[in-house]
Parts: sequence; structure tokens; C-alpha cells
Amino acid sequence: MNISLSITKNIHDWLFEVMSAPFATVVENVLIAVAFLAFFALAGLLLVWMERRIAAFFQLRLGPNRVGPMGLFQTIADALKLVSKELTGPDKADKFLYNLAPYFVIVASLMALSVLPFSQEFHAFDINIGVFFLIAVSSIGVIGILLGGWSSNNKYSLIGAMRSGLQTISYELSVGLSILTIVVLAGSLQISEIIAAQQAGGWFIIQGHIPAMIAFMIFMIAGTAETNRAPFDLIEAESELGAGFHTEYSGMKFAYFFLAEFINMFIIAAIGVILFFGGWLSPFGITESIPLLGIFWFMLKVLGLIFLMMWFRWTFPRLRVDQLLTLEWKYLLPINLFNIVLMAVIVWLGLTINF
Amino acid sequence: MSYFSDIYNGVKTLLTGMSVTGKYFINARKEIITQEFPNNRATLKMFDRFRGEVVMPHDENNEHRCTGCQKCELACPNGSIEIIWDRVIDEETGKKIKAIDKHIYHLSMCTMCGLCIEACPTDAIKWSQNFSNSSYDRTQLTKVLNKPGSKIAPGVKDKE
Amino acid sequence: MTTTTENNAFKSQEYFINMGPQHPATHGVLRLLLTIDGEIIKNIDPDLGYIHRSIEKMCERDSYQQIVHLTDRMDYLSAHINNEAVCLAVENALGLEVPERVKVIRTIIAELTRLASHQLWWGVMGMDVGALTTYFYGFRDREMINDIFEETCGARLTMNYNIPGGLMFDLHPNFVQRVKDFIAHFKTKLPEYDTLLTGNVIFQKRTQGVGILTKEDAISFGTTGPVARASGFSCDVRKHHPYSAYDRVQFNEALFTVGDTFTRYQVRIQEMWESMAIIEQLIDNIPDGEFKTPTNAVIKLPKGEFYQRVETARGELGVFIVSDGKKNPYRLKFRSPGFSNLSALKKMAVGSKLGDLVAIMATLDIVVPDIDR
Amino acid sequence: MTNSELQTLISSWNSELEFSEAESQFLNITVKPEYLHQLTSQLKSTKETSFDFLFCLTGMDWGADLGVVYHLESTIHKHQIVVKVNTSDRENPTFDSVCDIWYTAEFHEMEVFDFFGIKFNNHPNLKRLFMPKDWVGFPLRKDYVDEVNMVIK
Repeated sequence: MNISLSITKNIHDWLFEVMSAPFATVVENVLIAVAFLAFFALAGLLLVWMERRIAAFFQLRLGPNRVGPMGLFQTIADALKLVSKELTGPDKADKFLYNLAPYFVIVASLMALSVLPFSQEFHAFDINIGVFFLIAVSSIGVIGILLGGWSSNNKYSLIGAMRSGLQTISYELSVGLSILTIVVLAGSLQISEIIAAQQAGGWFIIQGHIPAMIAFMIFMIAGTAETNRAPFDLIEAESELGAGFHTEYSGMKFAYFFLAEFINMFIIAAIGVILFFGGWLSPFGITESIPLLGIFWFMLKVLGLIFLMMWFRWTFPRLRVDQLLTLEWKYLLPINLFNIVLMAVIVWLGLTINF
Repeated sequence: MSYFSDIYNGVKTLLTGMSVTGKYFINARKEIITQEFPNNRATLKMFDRFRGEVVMPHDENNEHRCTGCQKCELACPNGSIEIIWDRVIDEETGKKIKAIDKHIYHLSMCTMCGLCIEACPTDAIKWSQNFSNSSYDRTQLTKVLNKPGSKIAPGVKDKE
Repeated sequence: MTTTTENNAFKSQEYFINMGPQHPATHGVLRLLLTIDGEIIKNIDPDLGYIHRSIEKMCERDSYQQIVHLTDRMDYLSAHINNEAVCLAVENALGLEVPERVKVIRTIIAELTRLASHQLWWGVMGMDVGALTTYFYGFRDREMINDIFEETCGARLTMNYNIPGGLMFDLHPNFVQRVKDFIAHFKTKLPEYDTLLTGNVIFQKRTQGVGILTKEDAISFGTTGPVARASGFSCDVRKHHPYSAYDRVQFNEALFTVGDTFTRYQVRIQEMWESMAIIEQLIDNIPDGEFKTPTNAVIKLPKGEFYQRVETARGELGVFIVSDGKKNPYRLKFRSPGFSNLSALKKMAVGSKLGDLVAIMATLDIVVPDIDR
Repeated sequence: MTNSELQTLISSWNSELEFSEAESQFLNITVKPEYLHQLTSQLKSTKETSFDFLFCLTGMDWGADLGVVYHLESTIHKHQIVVKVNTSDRENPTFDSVCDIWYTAEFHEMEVFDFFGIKFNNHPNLKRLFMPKDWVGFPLRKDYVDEVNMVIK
């Protein structure tokens, strides 16, 4: 027996029952925006806490443990501190762009968030080009970083921004191509259909076996680079550039950049889960009948991938800027192109593993 | 082909690195070395030789062992010690001898080199293991080591 | 980034960047004026003196006992070795023979200091190339050495344990056992350093072939210590001019030939093994005896010039005392290893990238108070 | 080479050198400023001496004279020597730079200039290295007075 969740659909129907259509649309959009902003803030704070705790355990430390149980409220305290701080900025900065930059970063990650399905029929926006939309939207963020670095009138920021430009442009390719590999397997760009295909025939990482695993590895590497995290944190590179592009930002504007980094990490992990690990599907279909648990499985898998990214960060040294490009153009890209062909051949010959 | 062996070796070394940090992550409970300082203040004990600050021990009769010979003052490289002394008449012999009025110690100028304690011929000053010496007021770092009304212990003489 | 009229769009746009005095990679208040073209370094002009305290001038004022504690504040990571240098210079000038026990204890503590310094360097090296976790592993092991120092000398960093003529006080009874425990512990942890960082492909790519210094340049720039030995310049004072108990221990001088950042890294890792070997040879046979030879309360050196060389964790420290027979030196010059090593930075780093500069600086193992004095 | 062999060899190059072994553990050569560069480059380039390692360069204020002391070592023959050069000109003391012979001298000569005000000809970048650019006086000279910052015991 299937208990249909359909939360979003129910709310949608109810809104359109009690109000006129244009008004309901406005209310619905506002509700969605508020929900996502709340999620943005909460998930960001939780991820910051998680990062600090996990980093501490890797480094034989305790991490934040004073504010709240296990230091859970530490990041909230930090956020409050950041809100109350004065917003200082360099005198000769390009004020308009300088102030605009953090919002670009935030808007980009919020837009990407909107197409993620948290469980069956529990998403804001199930567009039929979902994956394409994700790739397109996630590249907007770099404009914010470039603007922020350029307009700060600081040479360290500028170097960071330029590095971010070349890094994102290069690794966008790898993210796109590895996603494309899975699209070949799924035969659709719509996220709900991708998950449906995995419900029918097993998670894509098993279904597509070798090429899917290669694609997953490339996706994780390129995804880490996309989110500008170590070992690809050249744009911040605290031992080289101080703080990179956000050197001159303070208070809440800095916090926007900071939170956006963590939300981007969440998004990359979520895409990885949707494409390779069956989204909100439970392993072996054990809780298929209770769609509400889909949220649990989805978050669990996402946190698993986020943990992997944190593990990368706290283990590896940083790459140099030319090695970053070598890795992309000499290793990831050719392998990726070959991988797509391999996947196409496997799909064509029907060599996928289906349960 | 070196291209593929490069990839293989690269991934292998990365995974070995991750295994080291991963091992520590799993054993984090045992391995954590952080000391939670203000919480363990009561149990935290310094080593006997720890150089906290210079003190002058007094016995139960409020007597110290300082003869006012000023050797510590001379030995100090930074001028952290100032001794204000006077001549008093010794009760036993009736001769005039030196006696300290104030043994002033500027903790703010002290570099904890220990030369004064080495120089002291009568062991009048020693290290205390007191480690939290910070203060909001600089004047509190200037200390008078001999207690008010204290006297020199009988029998303590300058070695000539 | 001003362009003059001569500069046209096709000329490279060089610009200045201030690296420091407040910068994470300069390890203190060192300021480098970099001329950069894109990411490529065109020129480096160090600007020193942000923590210059005129220790040489202060030495001309102080007595010989008092000078010792000033040297703690130079290269604070090899504080004991700096102390030893001044004490040896004074003892040699006086013709004072210190007891065997003192020589052995000085050597053991000097090697522990070297280990502690290299552990800190290893942690910071990892941090500079972006692997933050190494910092804490390095510090974990260093803490054990600091505890040993604290128990015996009373201080963790600026120990001031040496005095001219011997030691300030005898070893703590726990010392031998603690050192043995530490050696046993660190022998299991040092291979971990290798698996975590040395073998890592990213680290190797970051360091191999970066900042190469040839042997001729290494000698000409007066570099010493691990920096010079990575280039093949055999300059270990412990081997060539043995002092204290170094003439009776067996150890290998870590010598490499390539002279890049990676070999400088390897030299220090190997030196940690050698230091442990030296300590193991000495720890079980510390001779009994006095811990100091009595000296006059006021030490007066005979008229003349005295030079003492020791090997600190960073290289050769020279103490040049010119005495006119008074109780304080007429002139005292410290030839600090970091100062000469820093002068080779320009040779190593020009033409490489900004990220390389950070790696090169990390393997120079700069301690700014040592350079500024 | 032993000190006496070194002395015989080096004195054959230039008759105006003064040798001394008193009050020092090294062989000391005192050279007139005009012969300094010639002597030092010869010390490095000659095969028998090949002093290729300048391990210490010290500025000195001898009271009346200002001088520089060069500690040299040969990494091949392992012998050491000290070269001294003095001038009585306290207003404008000038020596030839040796930083074309040993690169390390570039920094050390900057240091000597900073503390003693000794100028070096042909030095590529002679500037105040440690002290602020606008500092008046040369702190390590014996006649330097600074009533604010100096504590005299």
C-alpha cells in the first residue's frame, strides 16, 4: 500500500481553493521562498557546525562544545555575532558591485536548491529540464565571486577572483559531462524521472557499473572544485591569499559567502545522490511504502557525501593553479569523454545491471 | 603506459592519506588531546620546576630569608627586581647590618630566566607554580615580595 | 597597477603586492614586496626589522650570564641550542672544561629541541600547502617534548637551562623515562607523517622541482642546515666541528642533491630519525657527576676574539664575541642561519608561482625573530 | 692547509697584508680597503685556498676605526681564515662590496650599513634593512646615543 505524501500538491490545491488564482500564486511563491530561506539558513548553520565538529575529530580536537548540546548552537551564536557586526568595506571599492556580489552567490544557490526533491512528490519545482537547470544555475555563483573579488579593490581578492573564474569554467565541463553520462543512462533530464528510472532498475551507480563509478568519481572531484573547497580552495587559499575573494567582506555579507559555500556543498552532494544513489529511495526498497522516510534517506545519503567532501578537505594539500588546470584538461576531460562513449555503448548493448 | 599508472598511483596515495585521517576520526574519542582549560583549572598541576613568578616564602613567624644583599637585583637582566633597604642594628652583635624594607618585583618586566634565584645565596626567593598571572591593571604586576611586618629569620647571614 | 605611457596593452602588467607583515605564510612579521605578473613572481624584496629588538646592542650591555637568556628570544624553536652556543663560546674563551654529564645532557636536550622544531615545521609545512590536519599531528608530538622540557627546565619554550659552566640545575629524575616513552611513541608516529603527507601525490607535485637551489648557489648564499644539505652542501657543524657530545655519537648527515622543496622536506624528515638515533645512543649512558663547573660570579673573558659555531634546527648559528677583558662583551655578533637562508629566497622563488613561494618559504623554515634579532 | 702555509701563500700575493694569530682561533689578515676586493676574490678563485663559504660578516666599531670582519671557510679544504678591513673615516666609511664574490654578502652588508653606516661600493641594493627608513644614526656604533630607547646599566 502506498501512502501518498504529496505535501506540495495538497498545499497547492488548498491554496487555489481558498483564494483566487493570481493571489494564490503569489502566496504560494512567498511560502516557497520563506521555506527555502529557512532551509538555507538552518542547513547552512548545521553544516558549518558539522564541518567544525568533523574537522576537530580528524585533528584530535574537540571542536565547538560549549554552546548548547554538543555545541549545536555555536553556529547560531556565531551568526548572531556576525549580524550584529559593523559592515566595513574598503573606501575605494566599487560600492555597487561590492554590495551586489554576495546576493549573486546566494541567489544562485537558492535557485539550485529549488529543484531538489527531498522525497517523493516533495519538491518545489519539478521542471522537465531539471538537471540542465541545475548545471545552468550553479554557474551563476561564480559571477558573484568574480564581482566580489574585483570590486574589493584588493589585489589578493583579485587574484582569488581570477582563480575562481578559471577554476569554475574548467570544472563546469567535468560536472556537466559526468552528469551527462548518467542522463544517457536515465534517458531523461527531469529529476523525478531519473529517480523513477532508478526505482525500477536499481541505483545508477550499480545499474551503470564501471562507467557510472568513473562518472561518480569525476563528479565528486569536479564537484569539490565547483564548491571551491580544499583541495581546490585556491580562491581562498588562506596561506597564499589571506582569505581570497572575501578578504574585504565583513559581518553578514561575509556570512552570505560563507553560508553559500556550505549550501553549494549540499547541492553538489544532493545532485550526486539524485544521480548515483537513487535520491530519496531507500536501499533495497525497505521503506518504499512510507514516502515520508524518503526525506530521511535523502538527507542521510547527502550527509554521507558531504562527509566524504569534508574528509577530502581535512586530508589533502591544496593544488597549485597550473596543476588544477592540468588535472581538468589532461585527466578528467579525456576520461570523461571516453566514459560517455562507454556508457552509450553499454546502454546500447543493454549491458546495464538491472534488478 | 605512464598516463594510467600516474592516475592509479595518484589515487592510491590519496586513499592512503585518507586512511590515516580516517583512522583518527574513528578513534577520535581515545585520541583527543585537547585540554579544556578553564574547566580543569582545579586539577591542573604544574611541574615542580615550573617558572610561574618569583615569590619569597615566609615561615609561620612571618620571617623570610632575605638579607638584602642585592645579588638578585644585580643578576636580573631586565631590572625587574628593586630592593629598598636600610641599615638596622643587629640585636645579637650590635653591629649595623643591611635589612630589606621592600623587595619589589616587576612581573611585567620579568622574562623568567631564573638568574635571580640562581644568584640568591640564602635561598630567600623561589619560583611559584602559579601560572595565570594576567591582570587588567598593570600596576598589579608590580609586587612587593616581603610581607608587611616581616623580619629576617634568625641565623640567616650574608656569605662573604 | 598604474600603467605608464610606455606600457602598452601587449606588455605584461606587473604589479606589486605586499606579502606581510601580516600574512599567514610569512610565519611572523616578515614583509616581502613581491612584483608579480599574473601569478608569476618577478621579483622579491624582503623588508625586515618588524621585530628587531637590537639583541646585539643589548648584549654589549649585559654580563655573560645575562646574554644567555636573550638568545632564547632569537630562534625560539631552537632556544636550547642558542643558549648552548653562547655558553660554549664563553667556556672556550675561559678555557673552562665542563663535566661530561653536562655535555651529554646538553646534546640530548639539543636533539630534543631539534625534533620539536622539526615537528612544528612539519605541521606548518602541511598547513602552508593546504593540509591543515598535519598541524595538529605535529603539535601533538611536540607537546610531549615540551612537557619533558617543562619538567626539567621549568619552561616550555624559552628554557634558559644552560649557564656558562654547565646547567642551571640537574636533570629531573623522570627525564630519562619520559624521553624513552617519547622515543617509543614517536617511532610509531613518524612513519605516519610519511603516509599522510610525503607520499601524497598532490604534495609531491606541489614540491618536486620547485624552488631549486644548486650546490654552488647554496654555498655562495651562505645557506646552512637542511636548506643547504638538500642541495648537497655538507655543512653539518655537528660533523665538521663537533662540540658537546657529538664526537662520540654515530649519526648520518642527511644529504641530498636535488635541492628542490621536496628534498628540503626529506632532509628534515631524515634528521628527525637521526636525532632519535642520537638520543637513543646517549640516553642510557648519561655519566654521573656534577652538573656545572663553578665560575666566578662575574665572568670576565680574556681580551680577544672568540667564535663558536653550533648547528641549530635551522642551520649554523655563529656567535662571534669580541672581548676587551671587561665583564661584558665589546661586540657580540650572532650569525643567524635564517638570515642567510632568507637571502637565497629570491634565487629560489623568482619565476615560480605564488603558490610555490608559500611552499618554498615553508621549507626555508623561517623564524622571523631569528632573522631580525 | 695549515695557517702557516696559508700565510706564506697569501703574503706572496700582496706585501701590504698584516697577519696575526694572537687572541683569536683563526688566522687574521688585515687588509687595506683598496686591496679588499682584490684579495677576497683571489681568496675565492685560487685553487689552493678556494674560500667559497663566507660564514660570517660582522660590522665592527673599534672605537676610533670602523671595520668589517669576514669569516671565510673553504668547503673543499676545510680551512678557515678571517679577513679584517678598517677605516678611520667615521663620517663616510666606504668599502668595496664583496657580494659579487659571495651572494650572501648582499644581505649582510645591508645589515652592516644599517647598524654602522658603512657604505659598500657596487652594492646592488644598499638600504636600511632592519631600522625604519627615516631612522637617524647608526645604533651599533659605540658613540650612538638614544636617551629614550636605550637603558644603560
